[in-house]
Amino acid sequence: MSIDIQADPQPVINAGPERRTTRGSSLMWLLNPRMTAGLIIITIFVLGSYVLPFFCPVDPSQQATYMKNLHVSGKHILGTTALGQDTFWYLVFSIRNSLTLGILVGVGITVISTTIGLSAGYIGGNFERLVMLVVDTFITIPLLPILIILGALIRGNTTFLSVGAIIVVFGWAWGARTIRSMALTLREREFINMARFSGANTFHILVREIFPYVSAYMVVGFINTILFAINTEATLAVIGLSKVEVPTLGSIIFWALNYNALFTGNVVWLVAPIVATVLLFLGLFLTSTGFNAAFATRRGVA
Amino acid sequence: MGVVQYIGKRLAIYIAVLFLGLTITFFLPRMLPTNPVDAYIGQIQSRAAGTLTPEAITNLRASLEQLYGLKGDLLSQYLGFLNRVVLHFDFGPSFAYYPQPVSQMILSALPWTLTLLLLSTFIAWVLGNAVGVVAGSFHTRRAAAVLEFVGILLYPIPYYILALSVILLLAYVIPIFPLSPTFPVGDFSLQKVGQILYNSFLPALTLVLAGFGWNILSMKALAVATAEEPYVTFARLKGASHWTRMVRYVFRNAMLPQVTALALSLGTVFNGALLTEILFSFPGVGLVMRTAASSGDYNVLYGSIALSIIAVATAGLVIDLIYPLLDPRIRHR
Amino acid sequence: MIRLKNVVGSYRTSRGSINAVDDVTIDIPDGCILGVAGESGCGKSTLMKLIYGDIVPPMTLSGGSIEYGFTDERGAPVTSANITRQWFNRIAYIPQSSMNSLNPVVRVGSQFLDFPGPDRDKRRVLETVKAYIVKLGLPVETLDAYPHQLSGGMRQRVMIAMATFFQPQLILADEPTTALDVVVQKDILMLLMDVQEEMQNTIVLVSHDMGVHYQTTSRMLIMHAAKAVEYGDSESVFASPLHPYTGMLINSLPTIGDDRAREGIPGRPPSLWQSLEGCRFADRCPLATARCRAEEPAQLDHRPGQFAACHYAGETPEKRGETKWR
Amino acid sequence: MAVILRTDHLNKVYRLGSLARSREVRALNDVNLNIESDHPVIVSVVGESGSGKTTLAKTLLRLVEPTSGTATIYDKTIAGKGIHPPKREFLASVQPIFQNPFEAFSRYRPVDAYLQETASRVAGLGRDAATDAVIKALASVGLEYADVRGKYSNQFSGGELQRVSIARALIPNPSLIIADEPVSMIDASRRMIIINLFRALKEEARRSFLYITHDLATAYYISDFVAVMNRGAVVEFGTAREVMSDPQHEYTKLLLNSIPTTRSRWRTRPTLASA
Repeated sequence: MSIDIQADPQPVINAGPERRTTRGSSLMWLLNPRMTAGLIIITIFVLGSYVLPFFCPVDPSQQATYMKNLHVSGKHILGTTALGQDTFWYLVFSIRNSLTLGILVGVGITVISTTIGLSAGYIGGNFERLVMLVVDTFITIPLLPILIILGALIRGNTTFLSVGAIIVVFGWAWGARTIRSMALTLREREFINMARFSGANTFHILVREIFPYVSAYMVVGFINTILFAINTEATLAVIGLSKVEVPTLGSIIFWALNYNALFTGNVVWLVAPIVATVLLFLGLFLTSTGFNAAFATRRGVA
Repeated sequence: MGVVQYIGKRLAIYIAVLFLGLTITFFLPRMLPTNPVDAYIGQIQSRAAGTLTPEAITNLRASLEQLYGLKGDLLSQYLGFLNRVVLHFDFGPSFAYYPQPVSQMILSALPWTLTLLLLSTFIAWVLGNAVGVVAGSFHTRRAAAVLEFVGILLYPIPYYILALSVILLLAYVIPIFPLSPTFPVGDFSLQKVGQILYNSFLPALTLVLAGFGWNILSMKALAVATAEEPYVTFARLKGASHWTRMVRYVFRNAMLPQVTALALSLGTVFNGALLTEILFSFPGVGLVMRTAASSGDYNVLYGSIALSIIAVATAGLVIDLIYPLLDPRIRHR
Repeated sequence: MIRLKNVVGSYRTSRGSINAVDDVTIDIPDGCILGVAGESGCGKSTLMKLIYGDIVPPMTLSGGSIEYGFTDERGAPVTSANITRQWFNRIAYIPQSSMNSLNPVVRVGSQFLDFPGPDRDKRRVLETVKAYIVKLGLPVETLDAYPHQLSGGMRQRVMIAMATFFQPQLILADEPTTALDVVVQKDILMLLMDVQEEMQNTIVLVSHDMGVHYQTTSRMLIMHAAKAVEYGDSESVFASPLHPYTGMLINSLPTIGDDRAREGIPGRPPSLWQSLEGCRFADRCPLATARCRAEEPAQLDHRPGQFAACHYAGETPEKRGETKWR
Repeated sequence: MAVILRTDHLNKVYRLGSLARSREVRALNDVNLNIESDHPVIVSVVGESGSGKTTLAKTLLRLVEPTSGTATIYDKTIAGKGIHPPKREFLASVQPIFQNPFEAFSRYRPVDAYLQETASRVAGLGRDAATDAVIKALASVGLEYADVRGKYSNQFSGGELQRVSIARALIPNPSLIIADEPVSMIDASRRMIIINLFRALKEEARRSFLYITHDLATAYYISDFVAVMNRGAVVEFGTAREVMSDPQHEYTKLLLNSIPTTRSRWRTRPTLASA
């Protein structure tokens, strides 16, 4: 933002007191169409998958509860699986478990990547170089082969949560990289020097000066990490290397594929989780890009 | 930064990434509570219904440890591992296909993976960026919003969902392509090539779609930002045509970060390719890994990981080395 | 002669519409360097866009007309409607930041070729370009270089070469030397004056630096809050300004060797969003009277070819109490 | 007489590139300045971009460590290899004013937070005394505390915000205030408000200023002493009047000759009375 010299393409620059916006507590500015659509989808999914299970009559993963491969009916909204489970209830639990995993992993990764990224970017020097080398390695090496070998080794002896832990171990690098590059540019900004000459120490600068600029990205990063985590677990589950006994968006597809849902004509078993996944991912993605766009517009970037 | 420094720095990172990647591959599985030898012995035990004598087990364990390079302390194991992988490209024999060497198995699967991956990545990159730059250059028009929506719809969808949707649509609802593809092996003939192409269409389409969405979105954002640059404004004020501005000004500049991004996202792209291979039974490295994982063929798994890391890191290196040819600011300094 | 008649340039925003250039009427004689001065936000850059014909939303030419006084290839008069076809042909533009106005990944030479010229043979054009840039004091190798390999001064020379290559009748330069150091600035301004003297075309030069105007221009337009407040021969505008704002602008910064105290101009131009009555400078003017606040002054020629929009412009300097701002 | 500012063989060499092909840029080339006075003074450092004037400012602010040499401000050595003056003491004696006031405050914090912090952390005042100091500092630059309190940087004009920035620098009563191009981002018609404020603060608040600028005319207007820098070296130093009216060094002459003044023309311009 410059005050002088620059040409005056927007005469608003010199407009008087009207330009002075006051900081309201209203968050309405965030609600662009994308974000609104995304939030609506997410709300439906979250409410549906966390509230509905209280009304579920049986354990949906229990096999042979009902007749196998029943068609869609009033009693079984999405029919039943080849294992005699109600597809609808199984799907509801799957969404809930996947979301829970995503949120837990998202929190873990956001905390780790923010801490590492901020400190690397701000402290700099050899510490930064070393951290970045590790980050670049984690970004460059393909994750799936490693997950496959880990999955093959721990299959059967694992809990659902340890799958999440593994995803955290391999998922923090992208966020750390982004936050570090933000911290790197912020470090050169004049207000950091201003804070230093106002007596602030490194901790104050990280928390009060740099963090607010990074926090908007953290929201975006958090949502993207949920996507990443759900996707990764599901990917492992689809090829049978996660804890497939736990209903998730991946394991439901694993069972459907394993029992040849397409050949037996139980298409709903396969299509329902696909539609649910696409909608959920679209909702999360719309929210994160919508949030990003809203923030950029507000800062006058876009 | 001159070209020499640029290349030197990039090579140093390459070596460091390879080293770190291989080290992680080595240590991670060893930090787990189970190890392949126990797992395998357990498997044999249960097959033999517990009739194995302790001596037989000890013998078996010793030979297995020899086979997997698990002899000695961690450090000598590690040095042995690096020595075999880096200097001899040797991962020992496969267990399931004993005594076929792992390196041979992987190397015969590699051309399949590389062809599928390179071709689909290239197509996705070119198509996605072309659509992205058009959407970005005309971002005020309605048609551009439609193009971007395609990107938004495609981008967040996981590979496995794309693969299954493609199968559902093009092999089940409209059965033009095979539900369970088969890939002929052995000598090549014209008919076989045709069959391979036919069967490879759906996996390739999956990968193209996945890369397409990402490229549209990121190119569109870059193109919009680039179009705001003073040099594009000046080109417009010079009277340069729409086409000249879009191609020579916006695309030429916005392409550079896209190339860098491609190098960075290769790992993800590779993951997708492996998964797609598994879902389509495409005879590449992915399928080899899947088979090895279910039969507990750990040498093959280690080998595939090491090879994957080398392949992806090398591809990234190649892209980064091409980069100075595209950006004169690095080439001429 | 370029005639601007009651030109109004507005921006349409979600908050409504404002006139960034409001009712400007001037005749620009052929073959002069016209300086445009005023504080940021006074409308000088918008005026340049209007003259150049770079009228894109949210900006519009919402009133008045611009006659260019020259004709296109087919002999039809050029107007705001078809001026864009004359870009870098009859009319050219030199931007402020030469640093960012050249494509960083394309050689300088080929950037001379990507606008439509009368000659389609690129090789022949390039030969002419070579001869031309040498004449402007640039080495031939400049054409093979990428922009980042040139110094700021060389880049701005390249911009001038590009803008003057087709011998346009009108050149618009928007703060062409703001980003440069004084020594290079002098070089560039001298070059611009040389080129103008040789081609005898018209240059409109926007600058916030009254010194630059004094050194280069033959006519001056002073703008304040979207209005043209004074217009006349530079000699006369600098020697005896008619509008108090002009005088204050000239004297707002110190000069070496002159020890009088300087105050700058108090206050700020009024916001264009509010409805404005009377003289827009009244709140900042040491001479303002009740009449100034109530009645908008008209543009009146007080000397031949020099007008000012001030109720008291006709009075003698002593009577107006000019010492108050000089 | 007190030493207001002294630099002894101050050098700063930046190394660009790496081992393979390195290039050295001498941003400061043996800078020796010695300014002694009993009264507060305004010293201007003038030069073009790349002259090293900003590096000099950064070195004196300890934002850049010199390659060799030392710098002394009011009899205390504050910069040099391995020299670490106590942080609080240093901040209380040297304070900066930055070029772009909008860059100098975080968009997410009210500007008075920086003033409060300076008063409590640097000047070491208690809560109420700190607020008093902020009010007093703002008053000395012509601003009311009530108009500043709780506001964010985008709610000010450039000139106002630069005055807030100056008020902050005044709070710990520093011996020297270093202002790096403090008016270059402010509209030409209002620059003198800030420039005159420096002069008034020198007289009334008895602060010394180091004014870094490319603008020789304002340097002439407010300075007691002027140092002209070119390619990292001080090529001419003296009182403002001496340097500007009787330049000795060729470079100073070139600079002075290149300024577009409104007093005499480089060459005659055709008038249009004939046209």
